[in-house]
Amino acid sequence: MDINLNEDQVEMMRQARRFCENETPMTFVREMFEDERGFTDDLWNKMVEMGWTAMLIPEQYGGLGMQMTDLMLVLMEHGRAVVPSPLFSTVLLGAEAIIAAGSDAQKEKYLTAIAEGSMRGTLALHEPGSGANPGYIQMEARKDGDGFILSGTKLFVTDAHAADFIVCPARTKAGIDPADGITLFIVDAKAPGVAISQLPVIDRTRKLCAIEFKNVKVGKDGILGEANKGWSPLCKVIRKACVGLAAECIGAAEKAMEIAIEYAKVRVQFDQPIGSFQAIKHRCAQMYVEVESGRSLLYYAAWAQDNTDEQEAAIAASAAKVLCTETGKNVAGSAIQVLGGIGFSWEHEIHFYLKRTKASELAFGDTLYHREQVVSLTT
Amino acid sequence: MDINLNEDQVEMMRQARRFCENETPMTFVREMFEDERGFTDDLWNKMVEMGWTAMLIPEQYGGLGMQMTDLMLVLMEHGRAVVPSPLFSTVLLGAEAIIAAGSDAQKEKYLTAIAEGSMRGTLALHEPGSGANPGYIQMEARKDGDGFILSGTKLFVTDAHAADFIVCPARTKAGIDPADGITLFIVDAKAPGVAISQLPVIDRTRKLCAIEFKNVKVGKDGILGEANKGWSPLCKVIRKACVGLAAECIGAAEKAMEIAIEYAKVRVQFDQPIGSFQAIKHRCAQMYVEVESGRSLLYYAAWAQDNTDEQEAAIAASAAKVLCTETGKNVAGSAIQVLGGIGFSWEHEIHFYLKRTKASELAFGDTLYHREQVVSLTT
Amino acid sequence: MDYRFTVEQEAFRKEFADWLAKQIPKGFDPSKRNYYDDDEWKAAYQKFQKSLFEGGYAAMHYEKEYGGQGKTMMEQVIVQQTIATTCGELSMPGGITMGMALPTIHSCCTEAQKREHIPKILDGTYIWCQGFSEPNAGSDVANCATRAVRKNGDYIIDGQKTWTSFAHMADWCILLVRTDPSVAKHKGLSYLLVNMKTPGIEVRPMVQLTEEAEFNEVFFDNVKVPVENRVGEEGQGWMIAITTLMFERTIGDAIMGPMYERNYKRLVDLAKSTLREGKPVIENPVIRQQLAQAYIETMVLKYHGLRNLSKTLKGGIPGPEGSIGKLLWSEPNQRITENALNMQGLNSQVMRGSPWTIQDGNWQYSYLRAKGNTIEAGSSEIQRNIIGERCLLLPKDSSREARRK
Amino acid sequence: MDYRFTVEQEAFRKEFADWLAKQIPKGFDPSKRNYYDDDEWKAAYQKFQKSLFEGGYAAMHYEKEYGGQGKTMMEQVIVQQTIATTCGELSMPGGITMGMALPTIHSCCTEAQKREHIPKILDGTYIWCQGFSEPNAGSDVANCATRAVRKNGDYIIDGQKTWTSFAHMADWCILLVRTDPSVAKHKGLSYLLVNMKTPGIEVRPMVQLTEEAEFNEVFFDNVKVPVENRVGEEGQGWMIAITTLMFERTIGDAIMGPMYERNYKRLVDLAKSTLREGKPVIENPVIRQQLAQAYIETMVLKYHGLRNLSKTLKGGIPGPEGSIGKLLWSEPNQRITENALNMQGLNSQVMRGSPWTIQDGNWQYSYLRAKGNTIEAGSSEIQRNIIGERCLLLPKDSSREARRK
Repeated sequence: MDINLNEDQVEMMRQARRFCENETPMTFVREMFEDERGFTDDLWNKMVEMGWTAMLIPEQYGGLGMQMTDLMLVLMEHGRAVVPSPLFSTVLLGAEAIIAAGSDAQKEKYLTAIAEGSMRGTLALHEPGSGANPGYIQMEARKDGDGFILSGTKLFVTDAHAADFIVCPARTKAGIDPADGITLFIVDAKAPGVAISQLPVIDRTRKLCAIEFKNVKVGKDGILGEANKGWSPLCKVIRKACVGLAAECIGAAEKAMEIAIEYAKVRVQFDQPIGSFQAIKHRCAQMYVEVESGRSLLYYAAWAQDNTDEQEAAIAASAAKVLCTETGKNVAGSAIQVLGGIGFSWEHEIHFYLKRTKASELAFGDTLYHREQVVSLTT
Repeated sequence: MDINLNEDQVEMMRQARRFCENETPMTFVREMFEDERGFTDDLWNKMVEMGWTAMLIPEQYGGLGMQMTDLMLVLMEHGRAVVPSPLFSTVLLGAEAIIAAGSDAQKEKYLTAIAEGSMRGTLALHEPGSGANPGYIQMEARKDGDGFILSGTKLFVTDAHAADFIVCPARTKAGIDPADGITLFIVDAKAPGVAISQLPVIDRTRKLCAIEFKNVKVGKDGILGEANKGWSPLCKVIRKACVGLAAECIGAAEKAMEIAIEYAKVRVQFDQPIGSFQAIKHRCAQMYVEVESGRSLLYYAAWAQDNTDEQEAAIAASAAKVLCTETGKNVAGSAIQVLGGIGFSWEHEIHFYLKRTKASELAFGDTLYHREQVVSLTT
Repeated sequence: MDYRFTVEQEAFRKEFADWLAKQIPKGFDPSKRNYYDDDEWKAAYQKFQKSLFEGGYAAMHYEKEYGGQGKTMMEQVIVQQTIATTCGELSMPGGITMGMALPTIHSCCTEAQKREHIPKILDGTYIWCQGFSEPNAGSDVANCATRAVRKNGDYIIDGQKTWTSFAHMADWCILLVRTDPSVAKHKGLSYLLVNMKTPGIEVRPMVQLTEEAEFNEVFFDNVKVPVENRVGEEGQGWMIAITTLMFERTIGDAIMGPMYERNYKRLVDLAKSTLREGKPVIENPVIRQQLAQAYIETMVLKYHGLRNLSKTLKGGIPGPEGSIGKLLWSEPNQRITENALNMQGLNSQVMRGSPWTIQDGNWQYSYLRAKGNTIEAGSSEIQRNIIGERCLLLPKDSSREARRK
Repeated sequence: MDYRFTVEQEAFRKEFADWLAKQIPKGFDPSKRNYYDDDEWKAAYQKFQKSLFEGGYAAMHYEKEYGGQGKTMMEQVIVQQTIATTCGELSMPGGITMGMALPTIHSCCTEAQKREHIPKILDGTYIWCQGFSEPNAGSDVANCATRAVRKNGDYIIDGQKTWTSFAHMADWCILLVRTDPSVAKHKGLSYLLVNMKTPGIEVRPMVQLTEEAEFNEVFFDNVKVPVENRVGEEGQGWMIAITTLMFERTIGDAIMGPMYERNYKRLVDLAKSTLREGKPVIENPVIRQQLAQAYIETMVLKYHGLRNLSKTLKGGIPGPEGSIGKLLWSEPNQRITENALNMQGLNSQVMRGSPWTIQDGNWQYSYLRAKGNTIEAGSSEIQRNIIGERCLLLPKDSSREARRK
């Protein structure tokens, strides 16, 4: 047992932090919040240079073959800086779906391109009426010769506007059991019938899209994995996505906490730094407890994705999703309270932390859903 | 609109407080906690003299014809002093069931006796497997000539050991819908086949009993109200019982708060009274907020029992039950934290407040049940 | 004890509601926000307030000589409750004017000041703002650093206020200033009535995290205010600021209950119309528990408000326990808006302006806005200090104790 | 990063578990409490500890010369985890002995003191208690008033300790005393090893709200303790009390995870076997959310414990952030026991000894006992002060700051 970061990992974090400081300062985040596209080619290219798109991709497809714990460290830093970019969607949604279910040919085509930064992908999971249950998939795919025709609506698709391909689960067999009848498809984002529009969401550091599929043809080579058995690889993708969001949230929480603490040390009211008052001091202490609790669970959950059985990986991912996204949201909210008026202003950066973590709480299964997962898998 | 207490009510509270100070000091409460019977005839007689058994009984049956708001004031004082006695069970369970469903003859027989203090009664509601849902009644009553034969087990019957009669709802028609098939019976506590035993409960300032009914015959005169339609009057009884417990809990919370505040003013640590530290000060302030919130809702709920329609009375009773019993439990628990070590000792009285309020939270429907009631009735 | 309003009061409520229905501008939709342009909003407020005044419904509880109606606080509460639950947006620009400026002027000003200002408040001519908070005087209001130096018949004011609601719409300002820096902090303050058109005043809108500008910074550079615009004596500013608003707060608290009742109805509609796994979320037992708790907290707010109002009507003076009211609406609002977002699942991210927006994005806005509730108008921490020290008489902490000496 | 124990460690765990299974007294039921008589309990502890010692499993991480096994902290953690989850009751009377006295003696005592005391601790001969808290020194431990006056070769001790766990079973005591009342509070303290049989010591059991006597008051009346029983120098008592226990706490935290995992299993059994409205409560979605949260908090405890342990094994020194560990078990325990009672509905009131008792009344006892968790061993408030001031470097409040001068 050794839960300490090794030297390479410490260096990787250090580089990621430096990158974020230089490339995505808060001025840039603000710009991208307002920007339609939400990132720049320059930023993307630099991220590719950092090797981040290649981290989880197997070496045989041009990747670095690293583990989720490594990517977790990078994503924590991205959370600290509220980095806007389609990295999360590309590496944890698009690429992971291909890794989880793709044929050799598909892997060769997509993973190599993702690793070298020439392609971006995402996952069109959620549907209207799902609430926040990722297993509620009712969109139909009709058989059409060798391929299928997709029609329906997907919502809250991360960075679809910036994606080259979209992995889209749909029903190839009627029913409500996700384990039976869902097939994954790879859809070209530019394919006829695909209409992508951005949603006006609270957190615009990460763009979410609605996609209308109108009789979209997918050929045989667009079928990803086994027909009707898409749920199992999809779960794997969702699990890692949850861990990725958890990592971002712990990074965000840590930074929000630091912001609050620094302010509490210098802000004077009643002739004392407000951090000397227990109402503030204990609030900050509680933030620290939550951040460190979340970090302990996050590290395990990330490790579990590559090193335990599916059930344990699923429990850990759901638990970390619940705890770390709540931590992110709570700590950001608590930091606003410590900052007082200035924390409620647009001018201060703290609200980006609240908005991003709140969005993460909802994505890929909300707290209600993941608690239910934890209890189903442990009883 | 006038929510102020009138002079009579203020005087009634004052008398009740004086009574409790003189007759049920903490030394007496401790004795009764250990005592099998849990009260004395002397105490009971003095309570009767105060008129408390007669308050809610209509004047035509020798009562005072007062309202729930009046009894509420007395019960708040009883909560403050954790008074041990079968008053609650007699006036809010035994008597109210007769008031809600009794014939003139039954009222004449039972209410007159209760008002003058010569009879005590209770309600045998809960059954094994109910959890805390008072509507889960499965005990059967078999038709037997004009009357019925009762067999089965009732649990958590308040003060059954001290009761002369027991109102017992049972099924005269199979099913799970409480609104259809429940009949109320008046059972003589000494009737053959009735076996009453006390349960070793956490809060022994209020005794709870198990009752085994073995082929207990109830004659025609023991049928209370309409056959199969016992749920509606039973609900009325439960509602007032809930308000009664809520009143006790607010009284208890108020006293627990006062104990904590007094201690916080005199206990010195780090050369300061601990009440000067915000961790303690804000905890006490929160107690005050909760007590006053509870009081505001309690007053309305008590008033609503006699002055609004059934639905509003039910909403208010459930809401007050949830809020005030939680307040009691939270404030008592919070007071223990303020008191520190001494609050964790048997020697200090604060634990009686925790135990009594915790028991009240569970009785006659727990928080889960009553929240569900509130939402069913308001949506 | 009786929770019923009298027959006369109920009749008045109905009469007023009927009258009010006719005043609401065509196209006004009470279920959503109607005004996004401040000039339009101000004009709508002025028109609405003028009609209230002319209809005989302005300041029901004030003396007729100042333009009131000489009725009791009950009528005023009925009017305000009715407005708040049917067209609150129309009266909102007058929030500070009616809740802060008016009662202060009414109870602390000279006869001449009253006659000058009250009528123009009641008929909607002027909107007021309140200059209390400063960059270094947030929770610690007594730390006010805006200076007023007396020169001939004027005070010359220099300094900065912040978090000033409606300053960008306001014609006048109630302003807390330091007239004597040589005495203990809370003793050197005075209270002025300042015309916002006076040269040297600059108002800069501040955008808050909701992406809207509800507050402002107000800069004072060599601003001349006549000495006769002072309220009370020099050095009494702190007392006036702290104490005069207690009575009016009772009314504010009493209208919160009905507003939250209306919100609860919206929440129930939401729960019925929003799907989770294809089923209305109102069928979800966990959500049901949250709904119930929202209703219970709404009842607390309502009946606590009535209890306080009732006490005040009987001549009781609402004391520092009024701080409870602030906590009873601000903290539940954060929980309720959070629950409303929970119910919507992923859709809870969608703000106004999409086919996927729910209830016009009201809950999204409210969720963000509610984060300010525990900060503005005295943070929750300050409220708990007040309750602890003034209601429960717990000792001040030693640093703050030392400062008072 | 690797959460797996090595093959050797897993083999050792199995070897020890097999050995342990043979040591457990006949009739011992790990699912409930077995000892209600203190003498019996102490005897069972002594026998058990002796067998551990003789089996070569006592203080795995200590040097062989003192009776340890010269292994790493991992073996010690494995032993303690295994005991805690299979027969924790047997080792409990040695909790203070092993968790407080032993590491203090091991790291701060002279060679002679170590050789005298450690073997008799490890072989179960003696039980130790810890005299820190006093009636006026609860959260403020440095306020210790028990006096030790030097006279010839002895300290003469007068005073009172309180909340002393296991004092009624103890043979020895680690005692904090004031040797110099003339200097700043935390500078005048010393640390002594006191034989509980010394004349003048009186132990009075204190009943707690669980109706049991786990703690004691200990009175010292003219008690003579030889000067050579002092640990460290005069005046070093505070430092020894504060700092020496950090390492051992790491082990304590690391065994909490498995203990809570076992509790979670019990909670699940409870949820499956307890009915609500005739159905197992595990089917109730609200209860399911509570169960999930209990599991999540258990995971936090487990992986936080391992992370700290791992840091310590790499030579990191656990600092004040160890305070987190205390909060991570004490506060969830209150929630988990409350949830366990919720699941039982009305039956949750029934304590041990009725046909209607559930799981032998364990949860009822634990619910009440847990109220002390946030008070004992440094209250939650003190932990948050420590975290705020020593981990986050927030300023001390001015009154406590002043005192240090």
